[in-house]
Amino acid sequence: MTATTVPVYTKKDFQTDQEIRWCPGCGDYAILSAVQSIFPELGIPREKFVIVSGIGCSSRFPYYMNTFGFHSIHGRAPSVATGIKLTRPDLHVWVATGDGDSLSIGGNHTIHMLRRNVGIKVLLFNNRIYGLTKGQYSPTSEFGKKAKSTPFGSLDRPFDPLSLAIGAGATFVARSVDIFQQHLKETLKKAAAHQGSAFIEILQNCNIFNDGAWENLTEKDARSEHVVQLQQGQPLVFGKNHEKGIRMKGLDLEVVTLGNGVTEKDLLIHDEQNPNSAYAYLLSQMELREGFPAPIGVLRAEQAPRYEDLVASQIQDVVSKRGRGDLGALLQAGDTWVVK
Amino acid sequence: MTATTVPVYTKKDFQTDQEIRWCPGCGDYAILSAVQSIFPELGIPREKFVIVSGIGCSSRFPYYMNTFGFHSIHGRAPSVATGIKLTRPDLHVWVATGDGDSLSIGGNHTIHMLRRNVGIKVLLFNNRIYGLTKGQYSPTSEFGKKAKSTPFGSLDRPFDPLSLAIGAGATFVARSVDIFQQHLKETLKKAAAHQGSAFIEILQNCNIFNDGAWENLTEKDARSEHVVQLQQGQPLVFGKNHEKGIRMKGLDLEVVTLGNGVTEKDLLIHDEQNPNSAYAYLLSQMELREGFPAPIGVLRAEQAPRYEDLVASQIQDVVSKRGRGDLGALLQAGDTWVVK
Amino acid sequence: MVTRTTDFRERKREVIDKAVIRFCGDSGDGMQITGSQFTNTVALYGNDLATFPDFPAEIRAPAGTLPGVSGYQVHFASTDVYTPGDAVDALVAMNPAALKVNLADLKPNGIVIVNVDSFKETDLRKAQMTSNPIEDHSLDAYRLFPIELTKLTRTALQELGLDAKTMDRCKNFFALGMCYWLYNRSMDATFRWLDDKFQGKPLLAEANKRAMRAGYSYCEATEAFQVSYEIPPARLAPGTYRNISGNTALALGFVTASQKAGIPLFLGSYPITPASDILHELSAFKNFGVITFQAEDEIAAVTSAIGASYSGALAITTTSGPGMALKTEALGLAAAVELPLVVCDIQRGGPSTGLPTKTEQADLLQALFGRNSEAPIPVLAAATPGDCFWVALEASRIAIKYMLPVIILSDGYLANGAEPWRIPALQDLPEIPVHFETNPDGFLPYSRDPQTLARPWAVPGTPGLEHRIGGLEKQDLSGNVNYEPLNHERMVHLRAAKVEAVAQEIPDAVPAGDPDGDLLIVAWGSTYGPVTAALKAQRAQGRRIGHVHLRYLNPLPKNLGEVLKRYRRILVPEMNMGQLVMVLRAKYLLDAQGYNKIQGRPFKQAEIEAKIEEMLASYSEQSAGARR
Amino acid sequence: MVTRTTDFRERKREVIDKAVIRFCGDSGDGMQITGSQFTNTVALYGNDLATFPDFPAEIRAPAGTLPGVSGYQVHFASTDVYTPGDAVDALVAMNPAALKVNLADLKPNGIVIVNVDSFKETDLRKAQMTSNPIEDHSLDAYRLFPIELTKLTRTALQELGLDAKTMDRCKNFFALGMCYWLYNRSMDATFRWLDDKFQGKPLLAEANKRAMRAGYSYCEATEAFQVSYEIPPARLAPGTYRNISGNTALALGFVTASQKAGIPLFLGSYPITPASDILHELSAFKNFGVITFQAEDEIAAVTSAIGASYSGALAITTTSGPGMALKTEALGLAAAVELPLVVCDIQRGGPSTGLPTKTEQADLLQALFGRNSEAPIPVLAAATPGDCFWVALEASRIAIKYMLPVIILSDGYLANGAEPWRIPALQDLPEIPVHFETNPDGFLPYSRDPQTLARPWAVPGTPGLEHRIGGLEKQDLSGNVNYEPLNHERMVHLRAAKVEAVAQEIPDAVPAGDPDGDLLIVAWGSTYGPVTAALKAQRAQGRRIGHVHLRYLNPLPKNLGEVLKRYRRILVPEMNMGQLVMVLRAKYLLDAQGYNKIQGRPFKQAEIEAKIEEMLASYSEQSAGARR
Ligand SMILES: Cc1ncc(C[n+]2csc(CCOP(=O)(O)OP(=O)(O)O)c2C)c(N)n1
Ligand SMILES: Cc1ncc(C[n+]2csc(CCOP(=O)(O)OP(=O)(O)O)c2C)c(N)n1
Ligand code: SF4
Ligand code: SF4
Ligand SMILES: [Mg+2]
Ligand SMILES: [Mg+2]
Repeated sequence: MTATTVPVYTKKDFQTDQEIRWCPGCGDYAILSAVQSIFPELGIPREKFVIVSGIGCSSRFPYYMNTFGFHSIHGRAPSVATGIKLTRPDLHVWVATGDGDSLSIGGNHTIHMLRRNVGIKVLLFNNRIYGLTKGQYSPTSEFGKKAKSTPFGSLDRPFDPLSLAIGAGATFVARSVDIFQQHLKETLKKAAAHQGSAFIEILQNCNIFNDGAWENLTEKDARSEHVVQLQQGQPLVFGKNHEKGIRMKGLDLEVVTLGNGVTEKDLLIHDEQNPNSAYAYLLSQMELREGFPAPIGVLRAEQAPRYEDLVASQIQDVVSKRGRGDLGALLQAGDTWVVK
Repeated sequence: MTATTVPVYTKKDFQTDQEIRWCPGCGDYAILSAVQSIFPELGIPREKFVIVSGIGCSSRFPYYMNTFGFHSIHGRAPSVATGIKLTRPDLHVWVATGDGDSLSIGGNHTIHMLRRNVGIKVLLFNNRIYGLTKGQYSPTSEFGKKAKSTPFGSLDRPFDPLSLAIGAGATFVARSVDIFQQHLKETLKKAAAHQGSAFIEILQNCNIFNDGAWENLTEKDARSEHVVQLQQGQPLVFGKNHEKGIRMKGLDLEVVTLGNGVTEKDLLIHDEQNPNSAYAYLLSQMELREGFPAPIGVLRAEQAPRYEDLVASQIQDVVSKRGRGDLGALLQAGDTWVVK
Repeated sequence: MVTRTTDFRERKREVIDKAVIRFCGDSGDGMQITGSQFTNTVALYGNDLATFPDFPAEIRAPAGTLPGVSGYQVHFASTDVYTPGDAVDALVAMNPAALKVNLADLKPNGIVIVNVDSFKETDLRKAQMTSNPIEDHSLDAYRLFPIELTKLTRTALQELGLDAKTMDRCKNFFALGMCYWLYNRSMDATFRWLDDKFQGKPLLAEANKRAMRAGYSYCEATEAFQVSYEIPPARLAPGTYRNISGNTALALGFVTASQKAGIPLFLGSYPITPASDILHELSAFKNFGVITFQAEDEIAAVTSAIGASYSGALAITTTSGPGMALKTEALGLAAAVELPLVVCDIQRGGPSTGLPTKTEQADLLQALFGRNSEAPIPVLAAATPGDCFWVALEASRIAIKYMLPVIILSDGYLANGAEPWRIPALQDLPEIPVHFETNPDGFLPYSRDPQTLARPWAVPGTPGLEHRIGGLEKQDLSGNVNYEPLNHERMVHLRAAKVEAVAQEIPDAVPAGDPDGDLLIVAWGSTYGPVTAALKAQRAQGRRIGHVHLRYLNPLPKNLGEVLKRYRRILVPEMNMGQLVMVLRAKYLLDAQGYNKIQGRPFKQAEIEAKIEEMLASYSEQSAGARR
Repeated sequence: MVTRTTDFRERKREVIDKAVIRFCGDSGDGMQITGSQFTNTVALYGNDLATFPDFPAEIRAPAGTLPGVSGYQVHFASTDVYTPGDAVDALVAMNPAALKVNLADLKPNGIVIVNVDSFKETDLRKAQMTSNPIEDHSLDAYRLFPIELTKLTRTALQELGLDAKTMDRCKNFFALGMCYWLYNRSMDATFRWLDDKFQGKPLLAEANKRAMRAGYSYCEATEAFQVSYEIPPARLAPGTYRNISGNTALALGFVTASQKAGIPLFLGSYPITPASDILHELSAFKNFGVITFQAEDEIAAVTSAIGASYSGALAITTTSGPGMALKTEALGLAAAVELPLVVCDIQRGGPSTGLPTKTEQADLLQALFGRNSEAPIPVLAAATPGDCFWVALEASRIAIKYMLPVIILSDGYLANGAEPWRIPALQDLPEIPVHFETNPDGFLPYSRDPQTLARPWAVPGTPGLEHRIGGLEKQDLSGNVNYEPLNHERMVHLRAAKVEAVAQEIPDAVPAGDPDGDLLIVAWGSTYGPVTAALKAQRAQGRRIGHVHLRYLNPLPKNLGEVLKRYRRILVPEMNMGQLVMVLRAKYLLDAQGYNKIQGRPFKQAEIEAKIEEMLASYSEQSAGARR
């Protein structure tokens, strides 16, 4: 793709004339804005983008993107997207989905897409609630959640979406936050650059049914204490004054305070390309434990062939070995006889 | 449950009069035999067992167990079993399923059952093939598999069932092999003793459509080199003469030869109760790498409340707080008026 | 029937027999709450009533836009009420979009109250209006009351120290207060509700109360209205009443069924509009031992329910069309293993995701035939919100007695619509006997009760009854897997005969209206209201017509064919493209005619009446033609 | 028609016009291979034929048991063949279980070849037999040939140094050799097949060849049979022929459609009996650019196909009943977004998992109505294995031309059954024009072709055509989300009208047999064979009957109603409880009668004939009664 053939786009080129039907204050706006901001920078002709979604507030995303868009049915966006990719590997297919859409009804398609490494970018809007159906708990809601269908508190242990994706064999796993615009855009660009399936959990606020679900991580004061930003080749440092770090302790991790002989050199250096996915898994589990921060950024970025490329080249292989199929010969194949 | 009330059973008590419809030589026989052997030892009245299955060769299992049995539909055994458990937490519910049944069509129910920690024992017969439909590749088939639907080789990267289960939040994850009868029986007994969801991958040979899929691990000669048996509190040792071990290297593992200053003390000591699931994950990924053995035994056994118990006690809680529901009062609830 | 009196304030007070009021505004304006409060108040007063809430699929569509309009219509009367009303006597429109969307339904000379504060330039633009209807005389045909709702509300709440946004949120209660004045209603019930709702937030309760009182007083003081209305209580059958929506009635019906059966209720469900409220309601009834399981999808929902049923629970699953489509494979399993199960399909507009918040009746054929192979299942439909209670009970009873899955069809209109419901006395509720097999002697999992053809319910945990069931074809009696040709045929016939056996208990179809005549209307589900109203009106004009409303759609009442033959014509109005009519034509070979409306809205009484007249006219023409 | 001649070996050689042979044995005995080799050979010789493979659902049921019996029946003739034959002339039974299960179908005095070596005590016990039929005279009514198949095969292979198990695996080829002798057929084609099949394993090829030759020679030498048979070639239409099964024909049909349309073929599928072979076949055609995607379930299969169709592929999905049930929600989506898609449902016995390897026609109503709300879809059915090719082409053409999903119904019998198929010349294949929209000027995703009502196919990647589609109701023309009542009604009608528009191209129904008369048989799908055979036989007896075989089940041929009225009675035989008959009765208000067989097996010709006679008799009785 040469830069000269691609028009110069602005954010506006990716906006549609449709009224946006999200609640005022919804975190979805910020995600939409981030996507509309980075698409012009990718050097891809607009008509090559396809946004596929399931059903949910988040799944209305395609209507607001001036690209090709397919608002499919609940939970099935990964499969629709896989069909698109297998037919047209040249298209840039992004899936917009919610925690219910992709992890509840669509959980199976999500993990299968990830293991196959289909070249799809998945934006998982995680608001820990079913927004569109007005506030039932979701597979990412915290244990004990009081919601529409659980007036006495939910009893399900939530999924950790990052751990689940890693366990399923995802090659690219990242996380960002709706209101961390700069971080979100950078993360999206990294996802766009990744060859295979890119799974991006975006922590999103649903101010109507689950307001403040991520407050702990997003509030100005709490942020630096509760979030560690992963950067390739950099040590894991966090805290208001970058005074804390994470280092290995046996098989495990521990939080340490820098100083008193502890320096950045002692800390874990982030390597998103670590060939062993157990490393990314370890990071994904970190925040579940007292005192540890939640990681944001790219946990894992493994190079692996894209499914659609493998499919296409298998076809090319066979064609080059056997020649393009000849319909006449195909119909006549096997034992035949002639009746005069 | 007092031992005196439970009859003394023998293996025969768990056999049915139904002709077994598996191919001669199928690994399923060994699994059946192991289950029939250990059930009498569990001290559970026979009528309290329910075996639930989906569809597949493996899913015919219930017909051969003289317990309650439900051969449901493809992929849905975990959900049927969840309904049983929620209604009757006192029952002992085992799911018999195949790699296709539980990881392909039923993948979502499997991971949701695991995250909820429903007290179900899952016997996953992993033969890396669809047996009943005559030999298509499955989600656990190796990349490049030539099978009925992939004459030129499959292009899907397989799931690692153990990693997937761990990533989904499973509290008990184990693996055994059809022909390792003693090991299998012990593993099954451990699963039976576990409080919540127990996920047991059983490597099984389909001698008709995927003969020798596990040869590498099961052949007498290869076994000791390619398999490491996990034992609680014991170092990870393997090799024909127990001469090899596994130890930590930074965040990662390495295989070492004992001797020359390297002793068992340097090795990783297995702890299935490690609170951090990243440990079990690390083990589950081991065999994917050159030179590492495949772990068998219990990778993880975490104590956590069972879903059905939580559900039952939430009901009891509400009842004890509000009193047993009064139907008359319920119907009359809210604003009412009387017409004379 | 209008009687004029004069009130003590020297303003006219007309006694009328019915009124239709509609509250409409932005999704954020609280119209659903306003409407349901008004409903509650008129219900408590003793009017008969029907409601029609109508809201967008979005949680909050962009404020002020046409798709964001939410409405709630109440028809209340001193006489019997069957529909929410074809046209509106009084319209409360909180913004231009609401006015635009709803004005067409206002009667000539009807009352229209608008919030002038939201008719600014920008508001009009959002509603795609070029001129201000308050000023451009386009509302001259109505009695227009332009009120500064926002400003007046703020003034009323001045002292409470609230921010402007919070104050503005109370303006619907100002409007509600006005309407209470207009229809001479007490605000007490709403006061109570506010106290309850804002238990932890007394300031908000107070703000809304003040706004409502201010609205009431405004009318009292300003003489905004020269007339107010009184609608005396209706003469309903004696008893204790409450107001009930279809979804609440279903939830109560199932709890009741579980209590009468003496077995726990299990609901496996996945949220979907407009069925979710049943899940919400039942999840609150933990003290009745109700187990609610929010599953990961509809398939897990129905299969968990099958597992629960197998284990001895009254198992149900609730959904709407798209979810119903996902459950069909499992319903085949339920039919094959012959376990009781109740499936509620709260129909909505389709196909596919369609119109999630709109009503439709287009899942009948899916309910009857939407499974692989021959897997017949009884299908019942509720006629009114309150009827949902009885249908839930009856479906549960049939499922348990005959050991089979039963489908209940309701729809978005019944689900959210409300009506006064006479609360049954406990002793008037039907018994639901349950027999769990316990005797191992000669136990055969597929032996059958000679009358019902039900197989035994042999739940796990019962000593000596260990047995296996599954979705493969099974040998008669033993239940063992069996592929023999004649056994298969026998089992297919047995399963069908079992469903047919339900007909032995179905009450005969007894037409409302004339027992024979020129026209029979055959209908089902939520068309009950408009058809009943139309029948009454048309018979009052001397037409000889009857109405059979089918609660049982499979099997059909035994005498239905005979009833159909007593009329010259048969009309089948449905909110679909003609589904029941197809079944009737096939079964009885009669030229029943469909009348189909697929607009996401219920029929109007007038539409049914017009259709009746058209059919009778074409009939007379034809007969006349024949005579010529 | 039997002509007696004498062969050069001085044994009788009868020239007959047809024969039915059935190979049966244990699932492990290779009966499917034996049968298909025999089929291939008689086909190459030029006989017309039909086959009926019948095998257990288990991969290998326990050896020697009744459920483990596998059979393969071939009917071959010098005249037209329509069915695999009601009864069997020659039965090859490899063990007692096979004999027990199949004997009932053997004609009196028919040939029965049994492997005496497998009639030992234990074998008999496994087959639940108490005495040995070879000795107890229970076979006296037949021409019994007890052969030591195992021993003779071992002897023949002695020198090859194989183990006993491997030798025993060749005994089916010994039996095959015998049958080739019996019917005077050349072994050449099977020799070629063996060479090909055992390419890397020449020893195994040799072993099977020797076994077959030995069987042939055994007959030649031992004078086991006193007579052999010759069945001259059939007079088929001129052309090049091959033998084809329904699933292969579907696969070839879709590749052909893709080539004629000039767009890639995409198959999204999840394995299920009896549909899996389509996936297997198509996955081998990579050099035709075919993309086969084995999805994680049926829902992913159909939705991936929808994605592929959206992107410009000829997208198909293949399944059987239970999988079809899972696809219904997505089919609603396909109908709503109006994209081409072909769905093949290879029906099997149900309900639920049912009888996976047996045939049935009970998914018609599911295909027609098994979706939420109004989502009409054209439905086509194939009549014979070879017809599957043409139906695949036609369904693809319609899907693309009208931009909608199309369902193809086949069944287990067609899928596995085989018949000679005249290979079409390339120039005789229909064109399938494809137009991808490329012009952005005035582009509207839901504008329509005035004739077909198709919307434009605007695939992603096309500059200037960026647009959004989805499952919510959409505004006419623009495709934007729209919930307006009248727009919804309009869209429901447009989608229905588009399906109806297909009728403009459907050929008129032209009855086979008499163009009017006493009885019309209306049938669809795989009943074609027995109905055609029965019609011929009954007309030969002077009865005035016709037969309309419906390829298009939705919409129906325009003239069908008129055709139906030309006959006094209408009979609709179906392998279900009466599904098409319901549709016909509803639509045409005629008293069409169903004749239903639900045994997991096709109708026999005799069954249809008996039913015809019964209906005509009851008719004459009634008319007689009327005269009295
Ligand atoms: C088959 C089906 N089942 C259920 C629904 C109802 N439904 C629509 S969106 C949704 C959940 C949405 O949650 P999420 O994916 O988290 O999206 P959000 O609205 O929170 O962005 C559900 C249950 C549906 N549309 N289709
Ligand atoms: C809904 C549905 N789809 C597909 C099938 C066909 N089917 C039956 S078993 C099976 C796969 C079995 O594989 P696995 O679970 O690995 O079991 P195995 O036979 O190998 O033990 C499939 C695809 C079915 N019965 N139902
Ligand atoms: S309901 Fe929540 S997620 Fe949905 S649009 Fe509103 S704020 Fe956003
Ligand atoms: S096909 Fe394979 S898995 Fe199935 S019974 Fe035979 S050997 Fe076992
Ligand atoms: Mg969400
Ligand atoms: Mg398998």
